[in-house]
Amino acid sequence: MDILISGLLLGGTYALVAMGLNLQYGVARIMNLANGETLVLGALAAFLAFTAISLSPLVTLVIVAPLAFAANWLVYQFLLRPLVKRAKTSGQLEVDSILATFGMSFALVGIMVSIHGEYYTYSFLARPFEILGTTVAQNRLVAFFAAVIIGGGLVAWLNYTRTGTAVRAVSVDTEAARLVGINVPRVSALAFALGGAVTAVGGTLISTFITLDGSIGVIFTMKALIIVIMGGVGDLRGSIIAAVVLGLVETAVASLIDPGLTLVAAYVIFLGILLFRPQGLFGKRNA
Amino acid sequence: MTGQGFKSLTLIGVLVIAAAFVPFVTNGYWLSIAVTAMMYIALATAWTLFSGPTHYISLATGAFFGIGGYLVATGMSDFDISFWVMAAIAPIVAVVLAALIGAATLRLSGIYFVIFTLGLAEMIRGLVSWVQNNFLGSRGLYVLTDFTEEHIYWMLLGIAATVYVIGWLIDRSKLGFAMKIIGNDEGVAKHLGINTARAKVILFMITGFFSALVGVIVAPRYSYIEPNLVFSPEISFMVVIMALLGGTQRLWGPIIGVIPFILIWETITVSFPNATTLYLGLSFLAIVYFLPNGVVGLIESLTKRGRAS
Amino acid sequence: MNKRKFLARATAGLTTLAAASLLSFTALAADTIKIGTVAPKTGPLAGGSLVSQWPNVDLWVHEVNERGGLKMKEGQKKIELIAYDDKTNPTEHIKAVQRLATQDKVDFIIAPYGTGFNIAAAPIYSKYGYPQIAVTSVTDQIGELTERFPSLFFTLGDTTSFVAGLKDVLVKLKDSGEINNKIAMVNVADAFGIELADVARPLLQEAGFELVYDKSYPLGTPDLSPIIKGAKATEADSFIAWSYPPDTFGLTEQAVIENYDVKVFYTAVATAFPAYAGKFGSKIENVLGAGGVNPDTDEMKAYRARHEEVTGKAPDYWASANTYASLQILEAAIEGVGEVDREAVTNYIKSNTFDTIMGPINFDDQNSNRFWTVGQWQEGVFRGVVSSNIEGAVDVKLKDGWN
Amino acid sequence: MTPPRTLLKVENLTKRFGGLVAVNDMTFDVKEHEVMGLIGPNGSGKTTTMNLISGAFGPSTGTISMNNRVLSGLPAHEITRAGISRTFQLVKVLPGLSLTENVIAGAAFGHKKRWGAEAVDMAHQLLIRVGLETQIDLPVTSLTYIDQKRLELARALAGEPEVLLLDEWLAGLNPTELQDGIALISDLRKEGRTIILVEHVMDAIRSLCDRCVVMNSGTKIAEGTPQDVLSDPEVIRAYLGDE
Repeated sequence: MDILISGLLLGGTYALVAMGLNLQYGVARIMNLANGETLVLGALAAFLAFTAISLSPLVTLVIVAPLAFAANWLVYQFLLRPLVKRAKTSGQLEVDSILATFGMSFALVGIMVSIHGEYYTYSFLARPFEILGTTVAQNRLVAFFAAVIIGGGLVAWLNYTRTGTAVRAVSVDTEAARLVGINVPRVSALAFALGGAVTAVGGTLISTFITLDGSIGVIFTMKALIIVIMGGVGDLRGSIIAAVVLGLVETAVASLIDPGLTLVAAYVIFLGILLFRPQGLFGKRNA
Repeated sequence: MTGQGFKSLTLIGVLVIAAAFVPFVTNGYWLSIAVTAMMYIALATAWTLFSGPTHYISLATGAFFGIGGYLVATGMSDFDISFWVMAAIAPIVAVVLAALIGAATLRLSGIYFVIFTLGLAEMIRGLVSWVQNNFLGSRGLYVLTDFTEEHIYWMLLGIAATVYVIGWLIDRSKLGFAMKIIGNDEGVAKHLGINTARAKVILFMITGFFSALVGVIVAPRYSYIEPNLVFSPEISFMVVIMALLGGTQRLWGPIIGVIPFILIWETITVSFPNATTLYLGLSFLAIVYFLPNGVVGLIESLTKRGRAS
Repeated sequence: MNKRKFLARATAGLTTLAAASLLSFTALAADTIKIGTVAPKTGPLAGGSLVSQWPNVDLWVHEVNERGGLKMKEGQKKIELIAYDDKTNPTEHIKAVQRLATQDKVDFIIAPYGTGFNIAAAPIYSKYGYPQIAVTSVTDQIGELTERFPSLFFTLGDTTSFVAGLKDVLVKLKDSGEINNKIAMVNVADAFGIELADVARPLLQEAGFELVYDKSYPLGTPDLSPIIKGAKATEADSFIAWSYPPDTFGLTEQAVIENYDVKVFYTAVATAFPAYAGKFGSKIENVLGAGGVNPDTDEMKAYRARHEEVTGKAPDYWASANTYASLQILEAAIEGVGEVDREAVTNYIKSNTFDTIMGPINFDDQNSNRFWTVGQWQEGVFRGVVSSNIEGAVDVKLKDGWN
Repeated sequence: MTPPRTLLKVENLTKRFGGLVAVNDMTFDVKEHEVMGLIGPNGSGKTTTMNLISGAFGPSTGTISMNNRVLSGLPAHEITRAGISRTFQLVKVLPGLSLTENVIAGAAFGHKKRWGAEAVDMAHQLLIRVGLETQIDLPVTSLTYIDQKRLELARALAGEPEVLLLDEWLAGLNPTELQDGIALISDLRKEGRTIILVEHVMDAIRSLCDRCVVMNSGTKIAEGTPQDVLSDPEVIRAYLGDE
């Protein structure tokens, strides 16, 4: 039970890390290596607001979301759109977006370190909570529910609204979506901005229970890449399920075998899944 | 075509000889830059052997490099084996690993291959740390040798030159021709009778061998090996970035990608010591937007225009 | 086509600029003394070095220059500081130190931050004869390293004495019957944690302890609750973690949440950080950690006040003081020699005793045996409880809940 | 005169994609020196059959054998080396290579391997043979559609295959080009090559094929000379019914 609950909570954390990247890569076709830095920016905002004016991260979150949305929209329109236009092939876009977002990640690290170079430590809801005989931290529980709401909201939005359907259409086939009259650049920008907002909000929530610093973003980028690929590019449900699987596996291994093997186990699961399903859990072949 | 091939080989030969004299005309700072550049040249050229023709972006460089550095360190510190014995063993381990990865990833394409190699490198890093922790124990992994920067530089130069020559030979062999076809259209390649799997795995093994060898040679420069530093994913990313900047369609692409990269990097480090990372990021962006085809692309379009006028 | 031409020009321009700025030497002013330093401002170790290393370098330079500079034979010289960020990357670090030595031609270099970096850079310091007073470097190879590098000094102790300090605390508590002989020990699976755990195992077992929980966890583990839960399930009265900053915070937070009822709770690096107390407040009363200081001496009080005044933040209760003391040693040695003669300064360090904020420090075989190994949070201050040859250790108290 | 030997044998060949049965229990033989047409309405499984023979994917059940050696289940490159070459329905030349290199690509790894000067000679001969003499030094991407098809044919011939698979090689050509194309294949037939061709152009089928197998919805519905099968009522129904 311990394992199940702690694992689910960790899975929620991972979902927060990965959902944004899934939208950005799956729909806007941008392999965003600055994803982790976006997350840490959200964390930095929470930390500064908390230490300077004792603002609850749950309030900060409401401010961070629209700001991150706007900033990522601008980044897409002014920095990434030219690359999309320029690329003749999807391979070219992949290379260009890797290089460009790698540059952005460096720039963001530089900015964050100059704002606050030390650890982002503060205490928020670091209190125990009993569910079904297991003690969990309230801050993790809050993050988990936020992940459920965001994930559920996004899945519902993608499946039951007009815009959501357009987003899914672009993720399946950009060319076909254009042919049926979808404004692909607009939808891509929307998906990229939304992905950035989700990631930043995730960072705000995660900062309540994980100690971050300006340079740590790359670790989250890698985790997000792993989860997105494991779940299958362009399918949000895949990412969510992959995140939960990772959370459960890591917690189970840490509790039952050896905490030293958690990362190894996570990657073994990832590699194993790719070996049997080269397109990820929910990916479509040749997509 | 063959004439041109020999011309480029001769050119490289001259460059190698010239490069070998670098330690005689400078030392200290410029030599340490040269060592760093040579390390990346060797890694990026080895990377291009496989990733250039196949267009498969591999992030496994860090894993191979780490195996080289780590095995030397653990061999010397935990088992009292000499540097040279470990230098022979490490690349072989890397080759075996490359064969396994190669065989395992044949069904993967595009981004799935990229992230698979990243995940694999991370798994190895975790596994090595765990093994070190639970079975070997450690009083620190030291690689204390009498090598100077000059020695390391020459060894790296030797590796880089060897990789280049091997690449040049492959380019002229049936294997190289097969890789060219695979890069054009893998489906057609199979129907022409090419064992695409074998060709890719062989090249990947060569890449793994030399990347590990670079790790071996660089280990004495680090002196103190921390698994988390030698298996750093950063090195995988840097190699990819430099190779892509140079351009991967020519074997000499990485060479002219690495050198300006290192120089710009250094200029920024020196000019903006307080905000190095920020300015590095901005200069990356500038390069992506203003040099769409890498440095090779720039040079080729310049020479083309030169010829046309 | 015009765009291309522009690009080509721009690139050419950039290259020239690059070459020019690489070649240019900083103007040499005769009345300054150039001191170089390389440490991480970004990367995994940045969080630590921005607490323990950089502020003290800034403070020291500020103070020396405020006094009018270093007193040399030809009069006072102000310090011109040349600092580079190594990005927690050994290759970058080596390049930067080389640059300091051969391009910037600095007169002295402040030792790096981190064990690996001190050892990786030692050949360069040694080659150019720079005295290297290493602080944040804990190793069991001090003998071999100092023999190899005659200008390398250690000030924070070796791995074994580091562990032995904690062992002494535990033995005392066990012998007086305050704790049982069971210990839960965890370590971060990085060179630092692996080495300490490896030294600790035999040492604790020889002292009659039983390691009932002995696990490692990878660097960057996002959820440490299984570890605290696992340790809690044992009957150990003592919990030891050879941890790094992010996990020191993480383990403590989980212990608070689980209300982990142990009598001894020890975490290693960052326990002495002001941010640790800032995060947990009074909950961490009687938590043990690596390092410690004696905050009651006049010198230390004055140092802490100046640190806050100049850098705007409080120093940590461990390496900050050592770092500052190492700079005091460098300062005194340079002034003692009175000129930029690195060999003479190195010899001066070897043969003299220095007054520092940590009391008098001298070197035997290039190693100082005056340092704190274990500290404890007591009423909002992290006090040293075990030291090597330093006075002022206070008695250890048992942990009593997380309130 | 001895009766011609059976070269390729297809027995009970079936291919399922998920629930869809693309090829259902196909059985036919191909004799040496024979040009066999594989015809049928769109979507009847012709190209899938070709893909199964060339090894693009393996059959669900059934076997394909050549000279009594079972080929089904082998990877494509081994089937090519055993002596089966193909062209593609949508022409696939190698754009990064020169014309000569494109043909050498077929010679270097195929059934009869050639490399070096020998391969270059052979490539030039074949390029002349398919009528690309004047285009030899042009970049591949500047070739017209029929010339790309010629190049692909030269590449397929370069390995000296025992069986040549032509997948709608004549599709998309204008009337003049079609005449040229038919003449070219007719030459190959005279040389005594064994060819399986998938074709929609009825004139070509009549003039080129010795025998035809007709498919509909994945199954064989008729087999015989072109005249016979094209007058078979079931075949006519299949073609017209699907329209």
